[in-house]
Amino acid sequence: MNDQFEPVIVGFLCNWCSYRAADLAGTARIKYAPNLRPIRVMCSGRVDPQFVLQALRNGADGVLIAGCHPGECHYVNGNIKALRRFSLLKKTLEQWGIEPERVQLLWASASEGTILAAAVDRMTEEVRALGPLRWSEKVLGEKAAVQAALEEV
Amino acid sequence: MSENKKSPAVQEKVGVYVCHCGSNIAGTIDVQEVSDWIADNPNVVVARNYEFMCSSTGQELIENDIKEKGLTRIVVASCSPHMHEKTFREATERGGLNPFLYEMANIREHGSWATNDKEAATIKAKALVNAAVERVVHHAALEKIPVDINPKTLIVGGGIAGITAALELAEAGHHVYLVEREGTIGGRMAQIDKTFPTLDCSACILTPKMVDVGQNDNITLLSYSEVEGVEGYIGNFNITVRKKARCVIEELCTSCGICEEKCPQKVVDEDYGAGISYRKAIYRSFPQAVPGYPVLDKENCTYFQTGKCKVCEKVCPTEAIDYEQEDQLINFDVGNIILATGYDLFDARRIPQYGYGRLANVFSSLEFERMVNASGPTGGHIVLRDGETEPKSVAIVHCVGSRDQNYNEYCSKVCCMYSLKFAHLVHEHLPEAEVYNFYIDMRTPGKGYEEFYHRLLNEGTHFVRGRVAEITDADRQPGEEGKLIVQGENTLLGRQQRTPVDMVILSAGIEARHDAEQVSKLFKMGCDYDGFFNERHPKLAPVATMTDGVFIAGACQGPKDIPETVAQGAAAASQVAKLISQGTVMMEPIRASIREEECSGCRICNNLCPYNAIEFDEEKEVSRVITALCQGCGTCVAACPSGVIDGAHFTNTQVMAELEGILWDVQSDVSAKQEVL
Amino acid sequence: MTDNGKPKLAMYWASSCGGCEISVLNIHENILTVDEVFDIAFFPCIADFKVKDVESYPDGYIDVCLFNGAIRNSENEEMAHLLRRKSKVLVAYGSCAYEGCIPALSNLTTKQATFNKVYFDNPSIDNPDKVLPQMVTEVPEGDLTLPNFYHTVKSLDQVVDVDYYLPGCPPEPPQIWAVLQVVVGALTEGKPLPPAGAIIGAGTTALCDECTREKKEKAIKRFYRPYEIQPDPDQCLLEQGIICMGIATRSGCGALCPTVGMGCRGCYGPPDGVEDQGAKMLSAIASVMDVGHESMEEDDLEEVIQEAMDSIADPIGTFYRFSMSHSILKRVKNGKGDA
Amino acid sequence: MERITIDPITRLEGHGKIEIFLNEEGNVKNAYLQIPELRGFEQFSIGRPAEEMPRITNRICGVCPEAHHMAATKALDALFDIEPSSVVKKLRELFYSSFYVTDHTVHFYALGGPDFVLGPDSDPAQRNILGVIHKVGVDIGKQVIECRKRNHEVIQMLGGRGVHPVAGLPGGWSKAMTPEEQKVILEFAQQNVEFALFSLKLFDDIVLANQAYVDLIVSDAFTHQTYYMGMVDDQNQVNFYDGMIRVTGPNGKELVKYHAKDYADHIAERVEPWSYLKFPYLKDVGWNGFVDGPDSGVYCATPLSRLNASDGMTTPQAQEHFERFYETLGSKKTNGRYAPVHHRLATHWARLVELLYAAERMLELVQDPEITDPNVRPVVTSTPTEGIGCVEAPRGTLTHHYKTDENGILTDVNLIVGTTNNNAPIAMSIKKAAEGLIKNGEVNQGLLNQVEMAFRNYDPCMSCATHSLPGQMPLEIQIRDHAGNLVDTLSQYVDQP
Repeated sequence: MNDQFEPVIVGFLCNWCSYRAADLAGTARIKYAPNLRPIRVMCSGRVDPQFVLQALRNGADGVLIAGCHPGECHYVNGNIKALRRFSLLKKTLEQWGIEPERVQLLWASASEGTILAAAVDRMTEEVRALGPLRWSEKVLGEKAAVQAALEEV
Repeated sequence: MSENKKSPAVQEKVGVYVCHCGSNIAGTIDVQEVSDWIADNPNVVVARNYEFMCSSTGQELIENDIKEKGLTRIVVASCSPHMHEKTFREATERGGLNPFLYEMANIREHGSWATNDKEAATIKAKALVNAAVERVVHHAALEKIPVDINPKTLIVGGGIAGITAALELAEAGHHVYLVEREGTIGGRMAQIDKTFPTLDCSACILTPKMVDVGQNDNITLLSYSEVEGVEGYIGNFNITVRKKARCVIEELCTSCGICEEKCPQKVVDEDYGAGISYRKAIYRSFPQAVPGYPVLDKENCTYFQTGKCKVCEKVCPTEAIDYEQEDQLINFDVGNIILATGYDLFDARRIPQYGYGRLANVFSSLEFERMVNASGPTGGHIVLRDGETEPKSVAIVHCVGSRDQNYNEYCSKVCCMYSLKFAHLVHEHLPEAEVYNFYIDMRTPGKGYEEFYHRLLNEGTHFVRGRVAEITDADRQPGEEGKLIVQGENTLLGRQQRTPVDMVILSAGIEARHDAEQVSKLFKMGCDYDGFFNERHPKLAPVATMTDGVFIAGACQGPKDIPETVAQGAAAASQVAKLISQGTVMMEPIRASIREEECSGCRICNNLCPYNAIEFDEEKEVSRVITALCQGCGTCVAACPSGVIDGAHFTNTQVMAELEGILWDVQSDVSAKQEVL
Repeated sequence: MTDNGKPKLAMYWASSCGGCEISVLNIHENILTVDEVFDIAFFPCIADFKVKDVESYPDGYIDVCLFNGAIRNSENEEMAHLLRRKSKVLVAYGSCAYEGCIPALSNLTTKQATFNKVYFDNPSIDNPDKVLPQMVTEVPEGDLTLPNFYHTVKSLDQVVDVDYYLPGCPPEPPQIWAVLQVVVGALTEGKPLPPAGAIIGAGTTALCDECTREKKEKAIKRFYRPYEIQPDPDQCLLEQGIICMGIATRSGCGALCPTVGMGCRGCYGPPDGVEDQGAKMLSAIASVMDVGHESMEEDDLEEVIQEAMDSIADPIGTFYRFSMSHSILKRVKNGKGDA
Repeated sequence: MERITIDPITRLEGHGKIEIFLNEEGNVKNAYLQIPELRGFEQFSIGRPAEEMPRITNRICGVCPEAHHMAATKALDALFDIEPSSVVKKLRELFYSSFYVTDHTVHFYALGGPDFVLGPDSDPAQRNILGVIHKVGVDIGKQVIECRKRNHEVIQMLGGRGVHPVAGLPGGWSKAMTPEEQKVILEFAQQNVEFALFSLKLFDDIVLANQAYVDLIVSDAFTHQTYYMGMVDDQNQVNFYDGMIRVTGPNGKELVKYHAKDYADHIAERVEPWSYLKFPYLKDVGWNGFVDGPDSGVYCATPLSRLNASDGMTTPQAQEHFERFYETLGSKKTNGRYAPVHHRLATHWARLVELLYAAERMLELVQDPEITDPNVRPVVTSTPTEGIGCVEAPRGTLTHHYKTDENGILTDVNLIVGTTNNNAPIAMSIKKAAEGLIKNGEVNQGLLNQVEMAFRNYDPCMSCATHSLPGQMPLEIQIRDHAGNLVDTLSQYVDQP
């Protein structure tokens, strides 16, 4: 790869829609940013906010949560719970100082490979523009403390 | 201790197999590099890469390594689990390991096929393989869950779908409870005069089946009844049905029909009669109704409204009339459920510019069906609202409420064909009349359908291509006086066209039942945007639903004609028959479970489950998962604020480990202790 | 120092409020028993040993050290290392040492912002020369030194290994007494101690276990500030729309706050199964908010849900009120906490 | 130059560190009190919902959380512009009085007491609460423990928790008092009054009966002529919960009497690079450094100050002792006011007078007919803007100042904590004590405890850290030669307690 910053984005994809959407994107040979690293969950409703925070803590620059469209959840409304949590998580992430582009929620049905691929491309560029998050070094690490010290008047 | 906190990296013997998939993977990903690299993972004892892992030789690699190298965990990096998870689980099992001690890394669909950047693809592949290894170490051996199947079946809806399913099962010797909301079974098909394209008499082919249902000892027919409660799960449902009071003692009634005959109270028949015919206050929708005994309609009964009359009681030879009769709640157990609740017809009033309900001689398709029916109000004569004038010209408008952004985007599938049927019936009854069919596209897929269309072309029907914009009685030019003018663009001629006619028939589309959503809730399954029930898989599981043991048949799943509906009824029946003959089913062990001793009884999880799989034990004040009801979505696991719900095969530990593994290259080397200054 | 064979007890405070010491005093007459059983080796509250004395002890001389207070500055950390070395059993006593507690709310902001607010920007300040406290100050007579004020507040186990955790802000006296009895039993009668790393003096389940309010299925339309409604005295506060952290908080205090009509704020930290108390609280209450239905249009859906979530005034400052140092992210990216 | 470091390092959190510099002759050149602690509540409270402040700021101090809880709650009253009902006010003041009883008790018996009961020069190993108990008898010690116990019971009953109460709400209180609780508290209140009278008696017998102590109290080493601050009601009588802030001068004349909301017009805070704790002074006078007298804005806010700043007490027995206090210390009464007492050590006595007042006040309130009215939690609908809340904490006037947005989210917070008021006077007292005792490099054992006494009489609560049970600032003085080598170490520590 060239020396431009390549963000690492963890994707929590639901087994029934968005994971299959990613399968379809592959089967259809749609090329999209290799920056997404998918983790399969049975339902977007399974995504525990702890997972998202842990992903950011472990060095991810962004997290994508993807599920079925409202009304199409294979578990009736697990994705609605995912949306509720995401809405509150968004408020909290803002307080954590984490830019909204870094954690996104996407609806992609099993047939929407193109939509998923496009979303990954878009998100990759957005996060690239924000630069690395790399929490443990940049926020908790010595660099961060030194930085904070420098900021002092 | 905490299920979250990472358990000490247990030493497991993991075998990793990276598949080339010919060049599908190896062409983009450096599989050698990946397998060499993962070999350094402390838990990995063997890491191979091979041409085609799904081949028998590939699978044997796994089996032999398990036997010879004593592997305890298996990771295959190849295609999507939706492609070959089953394959490799079985290989793992043949090798002598529990199939769930296996994990798949999807480096084809999600890897090599998704990018041309070889370096990036290889890094991503490493991440996915490493994630799988870190995860599989925490896997637990799981056993599928056996559930016994009660051989009895509940079928909801006594239309042709329900009737077919009921007879299929009953004749196979299985008991069926058939629940029908109306006083009689028969459903939509009983309202139809002739069926396309064969034009054989609907009643003639339907009523024998209805009679069979009525006579079959394996079928408990509960008409004028509705399902009120559904508890339990596949193989073990408990059903509560409300049998509404029809004020007739079924045991005594001989279906002689005298009460109906003598009843002084005439009522417009909105349901079966489509509002253009009358019935009595105590009535049967039609003479061949099954069951034969009538229903007393309290809203319109003189006795119930004024306290006087009681004619029916007086005339009944067997004293079968019982005004005091009350609703009955009937409770029984079944193993499976088939929903065949049918559809509602689009109400043409919703399109004001078509004038239905405002312009007398604009008819709905159902009204016309009843009119041309020999047993209908006009004895089969096609006349205007005045009841006598025969129309000299008839316009039939397709796609009313269908293929229309403002109403339903989907095609109702049957309208073109029944519109053609209507055209034919008009020609048949009124040879002199001009018939115009206004259509958008002529959709006639089906055996003998296209031929039927050609037949009509020869019968002299005028086919006008284009959506009708408006139907009005405002005459503008000579020849339009007193007529209905059908206005719209003729897209073939590319010009606006005004067609004056005497009668207009609106071919209304098919819609989901108005109460489909409540019904889907009751049976814990999903509806799509349009309110039709969701099938498990649009191609491969059209009559199954996401809820094990609940099946769907007919138009409740989407618009269908009779043949398809019958086919689905039979299909659903055979699915159920399969389960019954199996006796037990094995369910995926991906289920949630609550560590009761650690549950605080906060009840957060209680109403999160769409399958009501979580019950609260008032005694112990803890919540509990009914395993067989649980579908394994994990929503409760993510919500539990005490972290005492475990989602088998998707535990926090497993996902957290996967996270750790998937971020191998961006993990910070700063340790927690030195990290925070 | 002479050794009379009695087990050696130490209690020390780092960045704390003194409430932990008061909580020990609040075992009342039992304090006399403690004085009998133990030999005080270091205890700012009870005896006058100095750090110099502690330094002179052989390693592991202290049998049990109750360490309270967060690690806020360099001196706190030095003391943590010293006491770890000198103690057989080091207990993180109270919420500060265990998980950061209120002082760790400072991780919602920055050192710079804090100095700026305290020394420059407030209604009563008189600091024309923009003077700031310095680690070393030269006064005419010589140098004066101050410890380094850290950017991020840490829990005790983030600077040294900890044997046990005793949660609570402060721990409740009955729990303290129970723990002390266990320790005494272990030291005098050789009874077994809890497994290393255990959380002692508290339950394992969530607070609801102890709360006597009636609990039903949760379906919350919106949340209220505690002054916006008069809650029913017997029903679960959360169900009434008052934020109560009880569902995501370890039992042990006896549900004191809910009992007087105030929502729990989670000072006993998360229960066994939970790593990040705030994230779990967030997940739980968002899940049971009874807004939005799968049949709605996607945009409306997001709108109504967001609206409902906005009825929660300060998620991070509420859900992480006591557990910031032990949270997964530990602190905010510079200065966004008050956003 | 020699340097003496008195570093009670065993009080790390908010502890005080004393640096004394000697000149060539070995006399005190200067002394510094350093507070190496800062927690930054003013900053990290921003962004929090205002109504949480009573539950957040009580963590400033675990010894007097009730004071912060109350100041914060009153700030909320102002913020939401809601006047608490009379029952709410009474309930709060009752709660607060009970807290005063336990807090003053602990200080007298555990902190101040040992110096007098056992004497400044007694064996440090004995000079602690246990020593006191041995001297005055175990049953008295039990009484002290009992007093704490019953009042913490009241605090938990009414405030929800024994430490860090939670009941405060804008314009209200989350919990009403039940008739059953009233019975219990009534009994406790009566016991408190008896206990307070007993304590004053004890002070008479042990301290006032001993001329040496009286001399010590009135000695110059422990005297400062500063301004005094205290909260007073409309009769200019002492009140802990509510009233105006009154400041009187070294000559006893009223300098100013202002409403708490105007505090910023009268108080300003200095910053020194060698301490994290700021130094407040009176704007009306101005800052002239660490000196006393009418021209120095340095003021003092302690039990002694409150008595000096007031015209008397509202409860009968407390008023008697108030008068006796001034008469005994030879203060003249001119037009209704006693001239101020400047002897810092008299603060201990003043504290006991306040103890009696608190106990009597508690007894009055618990018998109030409406005290068990269940309506104590009003629904608040007003839009918050800015609010200032003020109470008399045992260690001085405590002020909380909040600003919020329209949703009640804090945008600005300022706190002037009890002890902070006394930061400068404490530093001065230490220096003066040191000067009085260190002569020509000769440092005697007595210095340690007497410097400590100068410090302790303020009952300083830098985060309440120095508020310790046996009440000793574990002091050590290291004497170094010019080269800085340690030539002598004096410590009052012994190997075993």
